[in-house]
Amino acid sequence: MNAAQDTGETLLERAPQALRDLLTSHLPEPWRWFANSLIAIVAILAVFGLLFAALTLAERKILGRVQNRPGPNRTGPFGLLQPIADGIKMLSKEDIVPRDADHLLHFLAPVTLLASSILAFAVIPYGRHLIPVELDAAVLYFFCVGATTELAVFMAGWSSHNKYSLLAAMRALAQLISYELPLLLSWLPVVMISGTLSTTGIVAAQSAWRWGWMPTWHVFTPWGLAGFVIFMVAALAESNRSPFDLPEAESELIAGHLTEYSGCKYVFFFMAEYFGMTALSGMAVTLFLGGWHAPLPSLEFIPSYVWFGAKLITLLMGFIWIRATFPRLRIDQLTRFAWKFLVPLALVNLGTTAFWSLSFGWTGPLLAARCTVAVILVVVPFVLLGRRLSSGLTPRTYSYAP
Amino acid sequence: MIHHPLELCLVFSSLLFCIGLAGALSRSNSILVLLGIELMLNAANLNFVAFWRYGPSPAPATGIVFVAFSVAVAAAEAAVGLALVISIYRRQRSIRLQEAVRLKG
Amino acid sequence: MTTALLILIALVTLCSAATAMLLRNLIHSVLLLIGSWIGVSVFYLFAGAEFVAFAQVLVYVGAVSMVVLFAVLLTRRSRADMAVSPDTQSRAVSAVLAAGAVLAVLLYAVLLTPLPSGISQGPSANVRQIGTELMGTHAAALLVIGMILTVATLGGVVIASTDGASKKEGPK
Amino acid sequence: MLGTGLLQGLAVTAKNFAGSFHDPKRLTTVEYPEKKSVIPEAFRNFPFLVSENAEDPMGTLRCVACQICEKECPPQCIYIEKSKDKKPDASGKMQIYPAVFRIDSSVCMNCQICVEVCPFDAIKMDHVYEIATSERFETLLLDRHDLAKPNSYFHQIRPLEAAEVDGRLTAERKAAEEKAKAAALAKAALAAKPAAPAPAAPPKPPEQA
Amino acid sequence: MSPFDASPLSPSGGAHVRSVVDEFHGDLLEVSMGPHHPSTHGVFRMIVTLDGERIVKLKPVLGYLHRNHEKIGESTSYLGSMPYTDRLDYLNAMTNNWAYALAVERLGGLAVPERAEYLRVILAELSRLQNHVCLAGFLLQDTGASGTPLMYAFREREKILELFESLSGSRMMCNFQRFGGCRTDASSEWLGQVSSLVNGFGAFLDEFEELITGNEILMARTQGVGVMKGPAAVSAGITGPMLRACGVGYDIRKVDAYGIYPRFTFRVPIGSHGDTYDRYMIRILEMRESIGILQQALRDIPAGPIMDPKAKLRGFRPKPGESYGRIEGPKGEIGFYLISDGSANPYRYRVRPPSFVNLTLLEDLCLGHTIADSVVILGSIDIVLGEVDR
Repeated sequence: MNAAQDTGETLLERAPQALRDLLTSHLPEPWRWFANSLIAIVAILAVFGLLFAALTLAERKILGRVQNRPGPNRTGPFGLLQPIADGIKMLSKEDIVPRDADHLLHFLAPVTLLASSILAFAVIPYGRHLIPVELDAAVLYFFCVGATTELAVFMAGWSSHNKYSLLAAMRALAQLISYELPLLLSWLPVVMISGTLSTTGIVAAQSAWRWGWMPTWHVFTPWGLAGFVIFMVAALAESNRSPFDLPEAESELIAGHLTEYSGCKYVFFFMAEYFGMTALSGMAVTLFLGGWHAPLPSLEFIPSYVWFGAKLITLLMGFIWIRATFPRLRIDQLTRFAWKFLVPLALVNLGTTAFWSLSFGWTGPLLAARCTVAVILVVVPFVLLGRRLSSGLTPRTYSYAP
Repeated sequence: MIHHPLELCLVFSSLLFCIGLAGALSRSNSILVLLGIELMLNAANLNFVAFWRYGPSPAPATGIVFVAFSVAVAAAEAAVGLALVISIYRRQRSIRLQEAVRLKG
Repeated sequence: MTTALLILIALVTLCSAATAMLLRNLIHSVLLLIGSWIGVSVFYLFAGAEFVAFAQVLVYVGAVSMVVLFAVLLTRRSRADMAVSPDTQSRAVSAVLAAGAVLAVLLYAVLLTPLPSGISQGPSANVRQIGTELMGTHAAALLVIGMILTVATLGGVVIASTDGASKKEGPK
Repeated sequence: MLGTGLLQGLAVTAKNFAGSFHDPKRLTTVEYPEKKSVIPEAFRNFPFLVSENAEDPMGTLRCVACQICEKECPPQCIYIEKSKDKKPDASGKMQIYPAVFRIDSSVCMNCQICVEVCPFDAIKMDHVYEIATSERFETLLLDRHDLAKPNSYFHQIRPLEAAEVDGRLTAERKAAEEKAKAAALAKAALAAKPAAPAPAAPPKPPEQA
Repeated sequence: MSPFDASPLSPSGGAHVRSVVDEFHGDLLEVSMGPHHPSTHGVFRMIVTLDGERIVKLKPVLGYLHRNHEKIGESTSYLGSMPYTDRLDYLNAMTNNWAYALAVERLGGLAVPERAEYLRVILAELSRLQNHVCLAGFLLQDTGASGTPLMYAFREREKILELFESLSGSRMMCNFQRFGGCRTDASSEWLGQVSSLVNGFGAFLDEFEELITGNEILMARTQGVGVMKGPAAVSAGITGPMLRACGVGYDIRKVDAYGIYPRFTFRVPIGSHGDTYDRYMIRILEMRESIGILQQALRDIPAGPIMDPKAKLRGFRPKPGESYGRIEGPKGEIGFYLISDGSANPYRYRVRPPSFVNLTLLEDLCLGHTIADSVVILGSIDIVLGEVDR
C-alpha cells in the first residue's frame, strides 16, 4: 500500500490480527474463514455496543454540563453504570402494541432499522488491516444499506396507527428524499480524486505527507472541506439528529414514529440511531479525515485503530455539541435547505473537484493560483447561496414607544 | 429438467416478468400498475446480468453497464409516473385508472 | 449448492412479488415489492455483479420506494384508501390469462434454446472496469441517460407542482 | 454570512461546558439527598403548634382554641374542638385548650394566614419539606400530637422571629402580672370596703402581631 | 392470503375499523394536541385540523385546570383570596398579589407607604424578569433547542426565586402583598442581594442572546410566523408584550401610572412585524428595561413603615362599592374587579387574566402555518393554564 506500512507495524498495531490468528489458525480453511468472520462480527457488535452504551452516557453527561448541571451521577461512580440501569429498565418494560397497529410491520420496523444500521459497519476500515469485508464498491454498499433506515422509520410511523406517527412517517420520507442526494453528492468528489469506491483505497489515497508533516487528508483541500461539511450536515439529517430530528420532534409530535414503541423495540430504535450516527461518522473519518492515519508522521507509532477511534469520537462529540445548541428546523425549511443550498453547493463542489483534479500537476505560482481558484469556487457559492437562503432573516433593531 | 444456471435464471426472470405483467394488467390502482411495470423492468435486468454471468461469450462489463442504464431509466420512469399520479389525483381526487379518462384537465 | 441457493432467491423474490400484486393494502404491496427488489439485488450479488446489486438497492429501496410511498400517502383520501377496492373478476382472469400466455411463450423459448453445456467461469467486473467502460465505450449512452434523468426530474417536478396551485381549493 | 449565528451559539455552549467544571456560578446544582440547600429563615411550609415545654407538649400548648385560624384559613383545612375544662397555661392562668386540633395536610396550601391572624403566637410555619408519605388518608390528617413542637424548635428554625415573639410574650406576661398585681392590690383595697366592683378583665393581648 | 390481511387494518378486520376510517376522513387529518402534550404548557388542548402539515382549523379547548377561582373568591374573605391569586399565574405570584391588593385598596380607601410601594415595584420587576426569561426558555424549547436555553433561563430564574423565598417564605406562592402594604419588610441585606443579582443580569442576558438570538435557525423558525396586526390585537383586547410586539406602545405602567412608576425612567420597546420573533425580542428588551427600573428603585428606596396603619388584617369590611385594580403584569394587563356589599366577602370577584385574553387570537395566528409553528406560536403567547382556566 505505502511505505509507512512496512515501517510502522508495531506489535500493538498487529495485536487484533495476532489475537484472531491465535484463535483460528489451527482450523481447516472453510472453517477458518467462518470463524474469522464470526470473530469480526462479534468484535464489531461488542465494540460498538459498548460505544453505544458509553455514548448514551456521554451524551447525557455532555448535555448536562452544557446546560450547567452534572448529568446522571447516581448509578455507580460518576454515574458510569447508568447505561446498564437504563438497559435493565427499558428491557423490563412491557412491550405495548396498539390494538389497531399493523402488528407485523410494527415488529419488523425496529428489526429492519437495527439490522441495516449494523450492516453499515461492515465496510469501514477501523485500522491498518482491520476491515471486516473488503468490497470493491464498499462506499456504494454503505450508502445503499443506509438508505433502508428511513424506510424502517416510515414503517414504524405508518404501522403504529397513530396520527403523530403518521406525520412523522411523512416527515421521514420527505427528509430522506431531500438529504439522500446531498449525501451522495458530497462524497463523489472523494471518489473522483481517489479513483476508487473501496474504502481501503480511499484511506490509502490519504496516506501521504505533504512537506513531510502535513497529512494529505481530503478535508485539508478546499473541495474536501466543503464536501466534509455537506456530508456532516446531511449525515445529521440522515441519522435524525438535532437540528434535523423532525420525525421524532418532541415538542411537536410527542415522539414521532416512536410514540407507540416501548421496551425492547424502543431500545432497538435508540440503538439504531446511535449506530447510524456512529457509522456515518466512521464513514466521514474514512472519506475525509484520513481514515486510520495519524495526523503527524511522528505519531504513527500509536496504533492505527486508536487514531480511528479518536477521530470517530471527536465527530460524535460534535453531534452531541450541535444537539445541545441548535433549535430544530421546520419541515419546509429542511427541504429547502437541502434543495436550494446543499445540493447546488455539492454540485458546484463536483466542478471544483474536477478543476482540482485537472490542475494536479501545477507547481510554483500556478499552485498558488490553483489553491486560490479552488477556495474561491468553494467560498463564493457558499456565501451567495447562503445569502439567498437566509434572505429576509436578519437580526432586527427595535424602536421604543414615545 | 433444468441443468444450466442460465436456464434457471431465465425461468426466474420470465416468471417475474409475467407476475409484473399480470399485476399491471389486472390492477386499477395506477400506483400498483406502475409498480408492475417496475417489476417487468427488473425482470429484464435480471436477464442482462444472467447472460453476462452465465452467457456463452462474456464481455467484460457490458451487461452490468446496461443494467446500470436500465436502473437509471427505471428511476426516471418512476419519478415521472408518480408525478403524473399525483397530478391526476389532484384533478380527479382518485387514482383509479378507469376514472382517469378525461384527456383535458 | 449454488442451484439450490439460486432457487431459494428466486422463490423468495417471486413469492413477494406475487403477493404484492395480490394484496389489497397498498402499503403492504409496496413493502413487499421492496422485498422483491432486494431479492433481485441479492441475485445480482450471487451472480457477482456487486456494483449493480448495490445500485439496485440504492435506487429502488432508497429512492423509488420512497417516492412511491410518498405518492401513496399524498393520494390518500382516507385510511380506507390504503385498501384498494377489489378489481373485477373478469379483469383479473383476463390479466392472468394474458400473462400466462406470455409466460408460456417465454418458457417455451427458454427451454428450447440450446445452451452451452459447460458453465463458463464468468467475467469479474470490478468497479474500475465498469467505470472505464461507462466512460469509454458507452460514453454517449451515459450522456443520454444523464439527459433523460435530468429531463425526467424536471418534468416530474413541473407536473407535480404546477396544477397544484389552481386546483388546491378544489372539492374537499 | 450564513452560519455565524450558529457558530456563536456553539461558542457559548462550549464556554458553558467548560465553565460548569470550574465555575461555581455555572454549576449551581445542589445534589439533594447528600447536600441540602440553605433554607432561609422566612421559608414556610406547613404550620405547627408551639408548645412552651418539650416534656409536656400537650399541657403547654399556647393555643387557646379561639378558632380564629379555623375561620380564616382560606382552604379551611383546620378543625378545632374546644375543651370542656380549663387547664393552666404557661403563665399558670386557667385557659381553654384545644381538645381536637387537626390540620389536613393534603389541603393546606402553606399560605401562612393562620400564623398572621393568631393573636397568641400559638401557630407558626415550619421548615419541614420531606413530608411525603405512602398513605393517602391516615398520615395526612395531622392531629395536635403531630402538630405540637416545642418553642426550642421554633428558636432553632427561626431564631430572629422566635426571639422577637418571646420578648413580646414575656413583656406581655410581665405587664399582665403587674396589672394582676395592681388589680389584686386594688381588690385587696376594695375588699376592705364593701360593694366592690367586678374585678378587672384579664389582659387582652393586642389584636395584631 | 397473506398474514397481512389478518391485521385489523384491512376493511374486513372488524367493527372498530369503521371509526378509524372516519377519523382519517378526507385529506384532512384531525389531531388532538393536548391536554397531555409536551408543548401545550400545561393542560391546554388544541384540536388541529391539518392538510398535510398545514393547519386549516384550530380549536382551542380550555378548562382542564378550572378550579372555580372566581366563585371561591366570593365566599372567602378579602384576605383569604390573596393566597389564591398566587395560583392564577403561578409564575408571577408577586404581580397577581399586587393587582389584587390594588383593587382592594381602592375599594377600602387604603394608602400604601412609600417603602412598600418601592418593594412592590422591585418585586414586580423581578417577577417580570423571571417570567420573561422563562418564556424565552420555553419558547426555545418549543423550537426544539434541547433544553439548553431553558436550563440557562432556569438557572437565573432560580436566583430570583431564592430571593422571593427568603423574603416571602415561598418561591412561587409568595402571598406577599397585603392591603395597604406588604407582609414583611426587606432587610438591607436582601436588597443588597437583589442589587447584585440585577447587576449581573445584564451579562446573563448578553450571553443568552449570543447563544440564540442571532441563530439563523431561530430566525427562520420565528420570523414571519404568527404575524398579528396591531388593530386586530387591539380589538381582541390583547395586552402586554404580545400587543407591543405589534407596534402598539401600550403599557399600563405608563398609561395608568399606578404605584410609583412615574418616578422611574424606562422605555417601552415596540416591535414592527408582530411575528413570533418580535414577541421574543420584545421580552428580551423589556428585561433590559426592567433592570434599569430595578436599579433606580434599589437606589431610591426609603426607610419607613411598610403597612398603612389604618389597614386591618382581620374583619376587613369595605364600604359597598366597586373597584377595578389593574397592573402591567409580565403577561399583560392583570386586573381584579370587585364589588363589595359591605360584608367580609366580596359580592363579585372577577379576574381579568392576560393569558386568557391573549389566547383568543390563537387560531388566527396559526392558520396557514404548520403544526410545528403552532407550537412555537403558542409558546410565544406565553400562557399559564392556571390563569387561563382559573
